[in-house]
Amino acid sequence: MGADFNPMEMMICTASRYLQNGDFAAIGTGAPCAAAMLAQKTHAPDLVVMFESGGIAPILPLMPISIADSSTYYKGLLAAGVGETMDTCARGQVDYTFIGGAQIDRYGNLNTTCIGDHGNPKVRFPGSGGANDFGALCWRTMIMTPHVKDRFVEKVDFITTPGYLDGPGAREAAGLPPGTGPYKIITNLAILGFDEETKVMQVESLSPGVTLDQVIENTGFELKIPDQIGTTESPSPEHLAALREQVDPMGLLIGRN
Amino acid sequence: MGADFNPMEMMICTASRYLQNGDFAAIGTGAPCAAAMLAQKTHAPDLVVMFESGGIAPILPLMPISIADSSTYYKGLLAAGVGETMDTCARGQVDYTFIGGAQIDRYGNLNTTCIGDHGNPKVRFPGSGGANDFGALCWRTMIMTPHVKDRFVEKVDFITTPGYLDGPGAREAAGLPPGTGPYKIITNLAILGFDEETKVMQVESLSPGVTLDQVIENTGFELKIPDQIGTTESPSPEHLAALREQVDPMGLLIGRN
Amino acid sequence: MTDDAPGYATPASADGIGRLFLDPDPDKHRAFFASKTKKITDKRMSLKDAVATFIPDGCSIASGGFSTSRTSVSVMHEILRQHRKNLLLYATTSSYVSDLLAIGKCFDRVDVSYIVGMEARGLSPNARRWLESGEVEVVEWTNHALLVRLRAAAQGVPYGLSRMMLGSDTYVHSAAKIVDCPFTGQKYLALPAATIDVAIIHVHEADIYGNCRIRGMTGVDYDMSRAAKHVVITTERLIHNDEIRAKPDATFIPGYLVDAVIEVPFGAYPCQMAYEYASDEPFFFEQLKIEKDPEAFAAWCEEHIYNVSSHEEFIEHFGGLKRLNELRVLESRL
Amino acid sequence: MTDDAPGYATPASADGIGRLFLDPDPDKHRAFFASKTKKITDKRMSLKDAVATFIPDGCSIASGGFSTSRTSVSVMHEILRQHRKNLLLYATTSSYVSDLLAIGKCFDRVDVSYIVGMEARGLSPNARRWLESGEVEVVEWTNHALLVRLRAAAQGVPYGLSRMMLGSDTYVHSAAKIVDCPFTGQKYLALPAATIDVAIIHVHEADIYGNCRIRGMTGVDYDMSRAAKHVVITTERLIHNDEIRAKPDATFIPGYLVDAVIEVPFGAYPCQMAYEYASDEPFFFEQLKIEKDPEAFAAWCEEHIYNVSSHEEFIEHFGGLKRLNELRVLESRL
Repeated sequence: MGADFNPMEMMICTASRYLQNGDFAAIGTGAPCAAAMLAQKTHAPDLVVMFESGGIAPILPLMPISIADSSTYYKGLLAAGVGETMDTCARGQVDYTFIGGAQIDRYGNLNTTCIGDHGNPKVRFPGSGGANDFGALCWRTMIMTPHVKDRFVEKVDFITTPGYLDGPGAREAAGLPPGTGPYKIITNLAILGFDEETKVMQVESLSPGVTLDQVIENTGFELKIPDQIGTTESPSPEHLAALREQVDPMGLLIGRN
Repeated sequence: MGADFNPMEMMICTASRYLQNGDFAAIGTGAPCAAAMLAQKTHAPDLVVMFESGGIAPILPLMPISIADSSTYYKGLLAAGVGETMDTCARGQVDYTFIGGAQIDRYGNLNTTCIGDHGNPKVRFPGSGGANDFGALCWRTMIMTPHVKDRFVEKVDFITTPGYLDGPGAREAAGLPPGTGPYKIITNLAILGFDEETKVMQVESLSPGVTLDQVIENTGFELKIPDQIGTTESPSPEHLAALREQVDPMGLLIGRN
Repeated sequence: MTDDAPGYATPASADGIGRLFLDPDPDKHRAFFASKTKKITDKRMSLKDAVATFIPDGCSIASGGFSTSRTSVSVMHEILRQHRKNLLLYATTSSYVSDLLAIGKCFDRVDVSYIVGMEARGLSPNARRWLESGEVEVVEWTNHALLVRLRAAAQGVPYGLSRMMLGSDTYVHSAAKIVDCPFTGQKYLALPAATIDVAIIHVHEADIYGNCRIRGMTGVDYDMSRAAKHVVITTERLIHNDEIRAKPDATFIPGYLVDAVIEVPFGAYPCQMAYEYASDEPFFFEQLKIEKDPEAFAAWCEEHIYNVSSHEEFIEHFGGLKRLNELRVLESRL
Repeated sequence: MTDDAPGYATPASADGIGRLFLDPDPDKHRAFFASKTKKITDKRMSLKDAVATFIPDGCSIASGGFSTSRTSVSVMHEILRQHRKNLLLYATTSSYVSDLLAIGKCFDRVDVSYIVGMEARGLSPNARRWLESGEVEVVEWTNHALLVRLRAAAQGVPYGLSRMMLGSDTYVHSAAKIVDCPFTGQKYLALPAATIDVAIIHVHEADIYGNCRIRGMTGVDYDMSRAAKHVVITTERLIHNDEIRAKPDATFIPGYLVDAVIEVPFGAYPCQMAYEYASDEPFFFEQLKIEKDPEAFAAWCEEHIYNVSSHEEFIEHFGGLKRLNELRVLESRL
């Protein structure tokens, strides 16, 4: 099948399959937004999406450049503020969130704050924004990221948003709400999850045409490798068409078609 | 002057003189509302009044029957909720509040909850409503009440809203915001305040034609009697006319004219 | 402190002795919401079904609106007709709601800031009888305290702070606690989060999915709708979902919080509805007068509430359209 | 825990090590408001006077809107022109605000959740240089944490609760503390109240007394306006007080909180204004490109900010009315 779709298309279509009618998802701009919009245009027209600045349940007309653009509450059920959106997460009403990071470790801890010393950083990134809030308070944290070694690191320079911290029970011991945490990591190479017992990141399925060695080579720490590893479902023609024609017709994310 | 005005007219006009442009007052229905409305119609057109259910800065068209009626935000600057109004008090933005009670003691402690044992009351009154909130969080608590012995009691059956509790420093020790507390008590017989040192209720001025003995006779505890006691200023013709013609033309509070 | 001072023994640092009826643990709320569907579905149902489905005996309820404004009278009547018992009434200024539910002795526990009073109209003899019977467990709060408790639940935290109630018997008979601020060392009141089972709210406009708009004062309804496990909405009128979506910043309660939507025109009558109709003061005057005589009042309730099958029929008993039109004029002529 | 695990030494129960810049004691806030006038007066003034009067060197400021929406760009430019220094920037997602104020190195302390980023547009080289200089004291928070802090101040309490940040380095580098819930025994984060000196908010409509309306998303502006000692409003348009009073439930910020009102049409440009005009993306693309070269960028700032006398003149530099009309069309064609 090779050239039928590119890795970004694959990632967006894969992510969108997790989002169903009846789900509530806190998202940002970029690929997660494309995934949510694609779900709305195809299998989940009633998917409720939320943007932290206050937009809830828009019918996304186009991908916003900013999480506060009017499109984030276009034909929405609510245009309110950060209190409304974050409290909704805190009450346990939000099923999914999508966040990203410059670095991620085996426990799904994410860094979006800095490289180097916090007081005198080599690189300053934006910081948490709402990522830590979403990661702490939504049920399932989804991560979409390019799969490269300097992102999948042994130790993140700064835990902006906790994954499973240093292993089983650590989130709960820190006081985070039980039952939350990183759920799936969707990369160009694979879908990864977390081993239930050890909370260590594990390979769950490989993108079509990708080998396990490629995943291992591009990961800076030791992944758990289960006995059975599947192949990620390819995007359906319907999803690909909706993605290219309705979600990202300018090819801003998926490239020119 | 005797028959030029009745005791209720006197009380309302007296109370209204405390309310000036630039003041912010949390009020309820009845006489306090009449006082505020009278101030708006005469010397303080810009007086900001607030009703706990959410109305802020109405231009009062008539006296509301309920603290949630539309008149409580008629031509107001804000119609919001209890959070907005009470938070405004908590931030220290409200200068005056007017509350009442079935019983009051020498320290200005008020009972609006019950007579007899709380678990098995002889008489159940409504409870705090917003009175305790206002009394705790506004700067100056004003009390308008008929001056009768079974209201001015040695010990209230239940402290619904704290005055000075059991004396100097007690409010602060309990954790109430410093600088708050009962300020003036306006009765048909007198204006009473509180001795700065002991926080005991004291007579400050007598209504025209009223004697100190009358006040003492109608009070169920020992008042502080300063050396100098003035006579309360009589209502001005302007105030009386506005009260009778614009504030309470039906005579609901002040009786038929 | 003078020698003859009354000497109140205020246990300033002890916990309130009132019973904590509602579990303040946010994780219980979270677990409930994890399983509650957020599907966008048509939530219309009959008054009868809504009360039967969402308001069982023994549950905790709160009513929206404030005092005698925007009260969901039609639902209260249906609760009476279905003879609910052992409810916990979460009673911010709940003048007419407590008066009505006392008719059927529907509640036996109350988190209260204001009850048995009809404001300037005087006390309610009927509600007083029930509250003075010794059969109701009363825990004291204030309007702000009850709001802060709802707000904490709405925010997914176990308590909220304030400084009202400190030093008072209201505090002593509450279930609040005192905490020390870790930043300032000051004493603060910790008010336990109140996740109620059902919020019953009358609104101006709602769509079939439960998205609501309210006009005028909002009382404690914002936080109440977010703090409740279930929300039962009565609405003056249904509007199309397109209207809601055309103006998302006007939505007050989003539909994913709502379980039932019932269109009940004049649903607050005899209470007041902002910009729609005034309260029916002669009605209240009459009811409060009849309440003085328990037997006469029982007959009145039988005739006007228990033997009535709809809110429309109830209004017909008191003048119907003619009376409503008068109240509409009164409200519009402010 | 495996042997080769990274072994983060998270001090889970210790206090955050970041500096607490703002005094969380509500009594200070109360004392301030006791003396601040609530008189209803005409609060119009020039941009220049508003910045000179209410935003002195060293004060704490926060900007309304969110990211690149409803940003009060005209005030930021004036702060630059008046060469403010040593400000504390309270920075919820403050993409363009932090980029602008970094031009003049106006702030040297920041309570931050999101800075130096322009979202999908990439990082801001100019803001990065200032944040990586070692001259800015950075205390970490999250968007929700910064909201909860404003909310606590708005509610007159010394702290608010939540559970974000627990277990993270974001917490370690914050000034939050951990408390135990007296009801559930659970660990919670205590977020200190943030009473800021000045909130700078751009709105859709305001009257001369400072009563404001906002459309679309509200970000953290509700609590920010209530948490601030002073509020400086820029508005797309002035409306008559009669309009405000005709619809009191539409007021977002009441005038008694406001100190200055400045009518600045297109005052958010090049940022977006809901239902009015879209963001000017070619402008941002160009600016971020120029920022890579510090010297070229300094010249750009000189030409387009420092040597400009009004927001209108600034807009003229980038296409004036023609460009604005394009952005209005873009916004209306969603």
